[in-house]
Amino acid sequence: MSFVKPTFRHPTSTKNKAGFYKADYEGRISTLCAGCGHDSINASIVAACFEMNIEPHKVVKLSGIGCSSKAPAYYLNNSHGFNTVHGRMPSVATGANMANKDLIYLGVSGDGDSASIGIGQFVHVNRRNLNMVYIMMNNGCYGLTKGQDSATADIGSLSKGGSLNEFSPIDMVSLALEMGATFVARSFSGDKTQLVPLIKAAMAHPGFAFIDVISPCVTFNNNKGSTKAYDYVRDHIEVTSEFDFVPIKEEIAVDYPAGTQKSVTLHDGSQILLNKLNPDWNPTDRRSAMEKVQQARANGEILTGLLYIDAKTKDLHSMLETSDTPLNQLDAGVLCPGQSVLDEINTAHR
Amino acid sequence: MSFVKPTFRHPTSTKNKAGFYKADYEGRISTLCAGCGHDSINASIVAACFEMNIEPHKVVKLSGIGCSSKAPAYYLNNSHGFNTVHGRMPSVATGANMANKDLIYLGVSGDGDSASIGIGQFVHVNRRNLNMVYIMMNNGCYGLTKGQDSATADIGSLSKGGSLNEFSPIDMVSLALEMGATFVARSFSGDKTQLVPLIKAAMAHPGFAFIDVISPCVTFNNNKGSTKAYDYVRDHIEVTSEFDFVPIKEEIAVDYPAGTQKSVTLHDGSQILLNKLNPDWNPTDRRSAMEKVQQARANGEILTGLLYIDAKTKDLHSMLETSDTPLNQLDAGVLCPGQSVLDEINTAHR
Amino acid sequence: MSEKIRVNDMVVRFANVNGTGSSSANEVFSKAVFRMGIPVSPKNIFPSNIQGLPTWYEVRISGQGYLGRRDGIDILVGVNPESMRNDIASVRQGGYFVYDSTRRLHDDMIREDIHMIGIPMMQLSIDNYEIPRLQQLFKNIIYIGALAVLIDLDLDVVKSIISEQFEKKPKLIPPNFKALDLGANWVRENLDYPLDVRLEHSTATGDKIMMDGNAATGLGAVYGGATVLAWYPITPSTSVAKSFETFAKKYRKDPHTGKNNFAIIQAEDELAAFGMAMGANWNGARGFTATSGAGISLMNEFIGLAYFAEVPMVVVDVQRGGPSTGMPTRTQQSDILPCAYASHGDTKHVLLIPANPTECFEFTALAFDLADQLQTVVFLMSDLDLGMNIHMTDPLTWDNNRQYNRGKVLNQEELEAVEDYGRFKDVDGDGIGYRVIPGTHPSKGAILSRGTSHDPYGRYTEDGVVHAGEIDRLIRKFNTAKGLVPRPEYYQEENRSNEAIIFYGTTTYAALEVMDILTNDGQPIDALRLKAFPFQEEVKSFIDSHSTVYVIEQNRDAQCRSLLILELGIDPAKIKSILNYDGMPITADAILRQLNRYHPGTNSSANTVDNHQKSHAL
Amino acid sequence: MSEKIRVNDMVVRFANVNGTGSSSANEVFSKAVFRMGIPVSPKNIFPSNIQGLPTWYEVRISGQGYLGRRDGIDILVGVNPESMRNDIASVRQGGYFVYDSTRRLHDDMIREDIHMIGIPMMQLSIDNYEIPRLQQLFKNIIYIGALAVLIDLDLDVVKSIISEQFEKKPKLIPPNFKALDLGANWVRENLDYPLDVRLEHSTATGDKIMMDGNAATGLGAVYGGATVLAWYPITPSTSVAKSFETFAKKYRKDPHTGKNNFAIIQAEDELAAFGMAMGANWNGARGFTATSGAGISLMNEFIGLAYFAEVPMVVVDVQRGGPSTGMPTRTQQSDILPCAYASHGDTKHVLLIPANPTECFEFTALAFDLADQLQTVVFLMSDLDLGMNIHMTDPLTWDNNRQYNRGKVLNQEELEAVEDYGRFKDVDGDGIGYRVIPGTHPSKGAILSRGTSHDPYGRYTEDGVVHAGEIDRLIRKFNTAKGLVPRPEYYQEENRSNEAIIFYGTTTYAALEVMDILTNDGQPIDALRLKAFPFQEEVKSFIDSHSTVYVIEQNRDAQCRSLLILELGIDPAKIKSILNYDGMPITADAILRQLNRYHPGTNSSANTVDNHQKSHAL
Ligand SMILES: Cc1ncc(C[n+]2csc(CCOP(=O)(O)OP(=O)(O)O)c2C)c(N)n1
Ligand SMILES: Cc1ncc(C[n+]2csc(CCOP(=O)(O)OP(=O)(O)O)c2C)c(N)n1
Ligand code: SF4
Ligand code: SF4
Ligand SMILES: [Mg+2]
Ligand SMILES: [Mg+2]
Repeated sequence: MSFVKPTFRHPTSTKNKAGFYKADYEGRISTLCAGCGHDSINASIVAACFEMNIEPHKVVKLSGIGCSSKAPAYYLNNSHGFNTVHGRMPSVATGANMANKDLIYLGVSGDGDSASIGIGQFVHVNRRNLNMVYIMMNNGCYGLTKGQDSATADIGSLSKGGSLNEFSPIDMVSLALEMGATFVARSFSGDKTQLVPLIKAAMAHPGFAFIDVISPCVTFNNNKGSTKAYDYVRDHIEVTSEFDFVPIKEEIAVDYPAGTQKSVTLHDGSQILLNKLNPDWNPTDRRSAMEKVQQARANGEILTGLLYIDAKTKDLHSMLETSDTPLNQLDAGVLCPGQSVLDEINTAHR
Repeated sequence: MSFVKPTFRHPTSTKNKAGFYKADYEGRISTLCAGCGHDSINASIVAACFEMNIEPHKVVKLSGIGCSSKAPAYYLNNSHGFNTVHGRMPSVATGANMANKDLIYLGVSGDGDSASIGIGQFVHVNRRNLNMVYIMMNNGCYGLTKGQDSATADIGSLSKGGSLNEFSPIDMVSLALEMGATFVARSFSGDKTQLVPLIKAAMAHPGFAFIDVISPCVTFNNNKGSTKAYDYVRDHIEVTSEFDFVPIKEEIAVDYPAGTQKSVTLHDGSQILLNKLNPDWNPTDRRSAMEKVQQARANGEILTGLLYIDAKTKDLHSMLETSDTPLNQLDAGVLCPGQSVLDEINTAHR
Repeated sequence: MSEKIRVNDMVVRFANVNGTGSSSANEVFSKAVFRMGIPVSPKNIFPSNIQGLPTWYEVRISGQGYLGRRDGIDILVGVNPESMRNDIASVRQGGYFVYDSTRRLHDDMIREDIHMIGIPMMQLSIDNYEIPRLQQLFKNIIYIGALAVLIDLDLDVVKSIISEQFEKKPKLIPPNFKALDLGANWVRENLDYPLDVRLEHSTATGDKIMMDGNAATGLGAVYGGATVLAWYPITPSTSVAKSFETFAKKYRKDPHTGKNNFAIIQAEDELAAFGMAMGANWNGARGFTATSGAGISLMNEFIGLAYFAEVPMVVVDVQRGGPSTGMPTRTQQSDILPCAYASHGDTKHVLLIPANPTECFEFTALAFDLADQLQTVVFLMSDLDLGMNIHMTDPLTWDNNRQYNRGKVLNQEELEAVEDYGRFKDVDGDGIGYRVIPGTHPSKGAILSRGTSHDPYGRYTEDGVVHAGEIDRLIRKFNTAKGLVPRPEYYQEENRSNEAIIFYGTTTYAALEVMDILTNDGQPIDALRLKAFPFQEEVKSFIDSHSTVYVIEQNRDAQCRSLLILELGIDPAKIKSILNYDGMPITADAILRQLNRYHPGTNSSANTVDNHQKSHAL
Repeated sequence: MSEKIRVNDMVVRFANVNGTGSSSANEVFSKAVFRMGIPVSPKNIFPSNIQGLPTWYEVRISGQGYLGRRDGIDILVGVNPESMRNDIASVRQGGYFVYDSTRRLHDDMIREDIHMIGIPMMQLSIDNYEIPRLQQLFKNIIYIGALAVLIDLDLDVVKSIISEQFEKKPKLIPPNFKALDLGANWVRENLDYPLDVRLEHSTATGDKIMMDGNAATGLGAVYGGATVLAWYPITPSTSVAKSFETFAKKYRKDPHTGKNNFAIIQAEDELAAFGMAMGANWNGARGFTATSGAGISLMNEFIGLAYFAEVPMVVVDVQRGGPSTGMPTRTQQSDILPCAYASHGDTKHVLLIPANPTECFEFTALAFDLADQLQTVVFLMSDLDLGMNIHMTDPLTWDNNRQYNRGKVLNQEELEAVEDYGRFKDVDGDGIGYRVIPGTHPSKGAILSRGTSHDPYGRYTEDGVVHAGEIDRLIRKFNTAKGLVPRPEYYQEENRSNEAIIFYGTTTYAALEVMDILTNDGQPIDALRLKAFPFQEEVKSFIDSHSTVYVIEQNRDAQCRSLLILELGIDPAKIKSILNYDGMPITADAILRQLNRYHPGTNSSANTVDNHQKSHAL
């Protein structure tokens, strides 16, 4: 992680239809660990926004607290953002969205942020079908507080067939399906070919769009059972009982066709099995999506792709029948009923 | 609701095997509205405990806040109880249970308490498979705060086919199944024949046992679309916009055989369709239980009965490998390592 | 047992069972008194329960215009067998106990020193209505009719109120009239009337209105330009949301599309409610939430975020009896300190403290301006008594030329013109930076708002000196607030006494009565009413110019006194407390009793703060 | 540029990049100094990030035993290019900047007034180790070796520490030794050594130990009999849970079954963590949670429940920089007031405030007794500096005869003997009732605990006078606490000065140094250290017996000063503040500077509280 951000513009770069260079969608230099899956997702967000021809300032970035929730600093420098408190991003997103229906709301969160402290808000933002994109950077652990287990599946252990998590892990995709989300997808941080289009589709979706992105943590997803032999770093950590050494790693990139499986080796040597939905998968049936996910889970696979979409959905604004003009653009002339109404009210209270 | 509790013991009452009369399982006089479904559930709790031959003081009663959460006052007067704060009963139950694995933990909660403010704790207590009975008295509304919608299905509207809830309602039974509960059941407050055995089975279950009990609210479940003609009370409420008149109602009791359906008319005239699981239902397959529930929901039915049980489950104590002696019975002799260990520790820190 | 006739000066208390329709009937009574031009102050004393428990409705009627509670019940209408023994005991000597004689009163209930007036209320109802639930409901109207005759309440006025109430259900009017007459006629035929305490038409109510504080608060939010309400039900704040919804639905529809110029979300809990309302404010709409103590406690983390990320936010706190779930249907002022300093790690917040529904309306509207101007959390500190009871109060007014003060918000052009924009730069020396609403400008002004330490540009920093500079600026901003919040109210042109009383919110009614009593006794006492926190320097001057100051408040720990001491640097020895925390609104008598105890010649010590005084209670 | 030789008196600061293994290497350095018998006080100044950002490790070495931070860096070992410019600037005149000369230093980095010492650390590492990640790791050890020679740090001691550390991985010992020698030999061959600031073996550490406060706290909980820990990760409290787990796993297994005599639950959030720990206490086990400011804010509602339902509860608050998410990896004492009065509706809580790891151990164990005795919430107020840095501290001791004081708990026989049992009856006049643990008795003593108003029997009531009586009793109980919590510490037999300083927790180190400096100047100042809240009357006497008292604390709003004023009724004019809130532990210099500013003859005004002082910072 060099600390000087290169500012030159690549000579071959071109403007998109909205008149912006790709660099206009970038953020500050990342301070995440080298090779962190979250940074791969950040790159996909940048790519998706660029390709979607979105004006950067029409995006609102939101997050909770965690390594993942720092991410909004690392993309879309010209977008306003709110790095809120731990697990409460959905409520802030809801209020922000109510204030201005015309912007795009892009929330990112971690599995700790979403599935533990934030599970209540997650459940309810699904129910309300808030028009936003919700990306959960899922590393199965609490990165920023140094590696405690999170409530999502221990991804690294899935491939080891039979290794039981102590507590029943939460499958956020199943939960979103159960809670009525109208766009549900899963992907892998290093799979830009899949992830970029998914983010674009999510942004285009007029309701709540959830993407669970498996995003390996370089530093803390050290599976006890991983196969690597003698490792000085591991021993060093064991001895000092301090994670004060983080070796520089490469991001894990994958590229595999739809309808196939791909086994991926994580930083600690453990493996996961990705299974990309067939191109002919029909994502408009919630119940079959639920079944498909359950089935894959039973097989120890991580199903990726767009699992479910209800394209004709009514978002929260429609349900609340809010005005066409964003609420934050109404002035006293519209909002204040004035003295004559008060006179009426006074009379009614005598 | 008379305010003087009859204290005489019915002459025909007999002791159970534990040596207690049924009256020993009763509580203070209820202050819930006459006819409230919650009181029917309270009666079933009393019956179940009596029939189970449980010593009353071996039960710990827990609840959150709401009409439903007042219930522990109305049964098991000789049991300690904790009427905690809104939506947080599961955590208090977890700690209490950790302190003493030898007691029976019986929690009751409302749909507001469990599905809104408390959904986070609900999800996580499922995951942890805490050995407790969790009864949710589900009236689809916030009784104690005067009738706001809750996050569970608007039960009354189910029968009216097609009437859409504004927000996707939470089916707590599906959620429990998804979150790994090891005992999941649903029943109706007025169906003692079904409910009493379910409560008994739940108490016998060595893990987390969830029972969603549909429990009609006399006062606030007034469905807008209900069919009753001119009603002075309704008009009165409309005019004064105050729910200050609550007519005395009878509890709604039902009795119907397993494998059949039963349509029940609620206090406001609306109807729900109960569907009791066949006696041959195999409740040991989580995925088929999930499907069955989804299917019934699609048909506008409320499936009742024991949907799922994993009888050989490991509860939280097993996972944490806590000692056989309850933790609250260990004394300094066992708990305190003493000076000699400190000497070691001091040396290691020089 | 007879005494001289008292006109327009009484306390009537109704003892009922809740869920029997009594409170709407009793409210008709209060309104009728008010319509006769007589100042009236009703208190609905209800249980935390829906049906079947004792509930009282106490009405102070005072031709002189005193609106606080008063000790001594003149007439008790007791129709609840459960509480009857205590109810009878609570009547002042020579007062009246009016009861339902359908069932005979037990002999040992009879008190010789009061008038026992039996009226066969239920019997009259049974004889005249068939359906049991209607018998129940009309019994209430029957006793109103009876009472009307007993105390000269104008029956025509009562009828006109009922007619208005049932305007849209005119079928209901005749049976109600009939019930009124049943009660009235029975009294006329069977009893001597009117009683020695009675009513007379008056003009003392002037152009005042009767309204509950929560209705006014909700309306104030409509007028203040709130467009987003996120809330979670909790007594006694729920009706704030209800009021906002009712008024917004009526006055905030887009005339062309019929769509809503507002969004109301019943959140899943108070944390979410705060987050939503704050999110709306962050994004440039006016958002608010309404809650009570438990909700405030839950919001503590978010309050700190809004404070430090400097997001405007309005929180209505309708205080109830604490601690914990406490007495959810009783009143207290016990969230003053918890709100002023809510959240961890050095925070201070602005409080507005209305004393009547008119101020609920005005201060709520003002709160949105202040939150925008100060870019911080503003609490409206109401309470159950103010919020849920109807009060006689000044009519509501609004200057039609008034525009909302959105504070320092830069639009695209303004932002272009700024050379070195920094969100938190204190360019004006008032501690307040310039905001840019998301979406304003394609390439300038965007920041990532956060609860972590940042520099004046809003950029993350771990430089402790920069951080200290930022939190110092927040103190400057807090000082700026002193000049913006409502000034205190004085009740004298210049000092007239050595000692003074300070009060706020709903202790005002009783305090005003105390001032009159003392003036009549030839011992006027100076007084000041606080309307807001932070306190202005003039509050300090006022305290400094008196030898002893008594702070009257309705909590155990003298919370506002604490704030005065800390924020103004006053010697605690100088500020004594007059407290009440039994959940009932304080009375003038209780204040006087405590005042007296502080003075030599009584047997209690005068120079320690007595934390444990309370007025008579329920 | 040469100066006289200074022995065992220096500040060494390491400037590193986090995630490079530096902090464990630097800790070896500190421990080696300590092993030489020289008092040492290291501060790990780390970012809120996992890898790649600047981090510092500052070591105060003081033969005289001063453990606070000191202004002026004598030696800076700077291996982080990003921060290098500032690092060089931070060295005191005549001090040393030791850097990695593998890459040549830019000319404009050179300072003439300090010694610039280049050592080819990375080159040495590359030349000797093949794997890049090992090169990185051993570079740290190389500079330790080099520094050792430069300042006469005993290399054998360093080696013995490394040998112990790698006891279970002996293969790792030789490469570490080699790295040490590489650095050491390079210095020996290329530089003059030792420097003018240097070390000498000493015995000044006596029998002290080096431990971090969180380790001691976790151990204290084991000794205090805690069996249930429910927690949620948050810096800087996480290692309390880790410590409890480590020690419990070691010392708390049932010898026969191998099962755990404890239960640890990582909760889903802080609300659940509190609920679980409280539930355990309610059911008769000793439970606790550990958190930091944001967690305290979230727990506010539950804290009120424990207070009012009178459930014992221990909360460890390891304070960090606020407000909001604030400076999560910096230290402050800014939760004092928020904890003392946490929750809505009139509440007060007990605080224990340790000043060193030994007290962390003792006070944590004590907290469980106090919570049981007082049936209330007890906070252990630690902070990041105390909790996460290792400190030289007295060895831990435990009286093997000590039994846990479970307070007033009735067993079955005792309960039988009580005639009219009431959970909250104040039979002893100390405000504390008798508990019955669930399951104790088949037919007696059961109550439904609740957060709503109740009578002395624990039965629900809406009688306001009864409720007021109960919350009055809680004040009596709070007064009882004054006699049970640790007494303050005095630093003089009798008063020697007109003025005095009061401090608590981690301001103690710097305060002690200030006392010595003033004594040496012939102007001794009296001092008192607070160890707990509520304050005893003797604290008031101490303040009363001085003309001015300075309260030294690490927060913006002078929170402890506020508590002293409010709870002891002290005139604010008498208590001045000495504050530091830049996130770094306060220094003696900073205290002296602020003290001087309060005194005439300097150009700052002496009689206003200056809220905005801060010591030099990072
Ligand atoms: C209320 C609160 N509790 C705890 C924390 C400490 N904390 C910071 S990040 C984090 C977990 C982050 O995990 P996750 O969301 O999975 O993000 P990751 O770092 O793994 O990307 C926690 C517990 C906090 N900031 N606030
Ligand atoms: C923190 C908090 N918020 C709000 C409330 C107010 N409140 C009391 S009960 C209740 C809802 C109860 O609904 P439910 O759990 O469904 O119980 P029911 O009364 O319907 O049986 C609410 C919101 C509270 N007591 N505490
Ligand atoms: S700790 Fe893990 S999640 Fe956090 S930045 Fe490093 S690799 Fe990413
Ligand atoms: S309000 Fe509804 S839920 Fe509450 S007691 Fe009455 S009937 Fe039952
Ligand atoms: Mg994570
Ligand atoms: Mg309910």
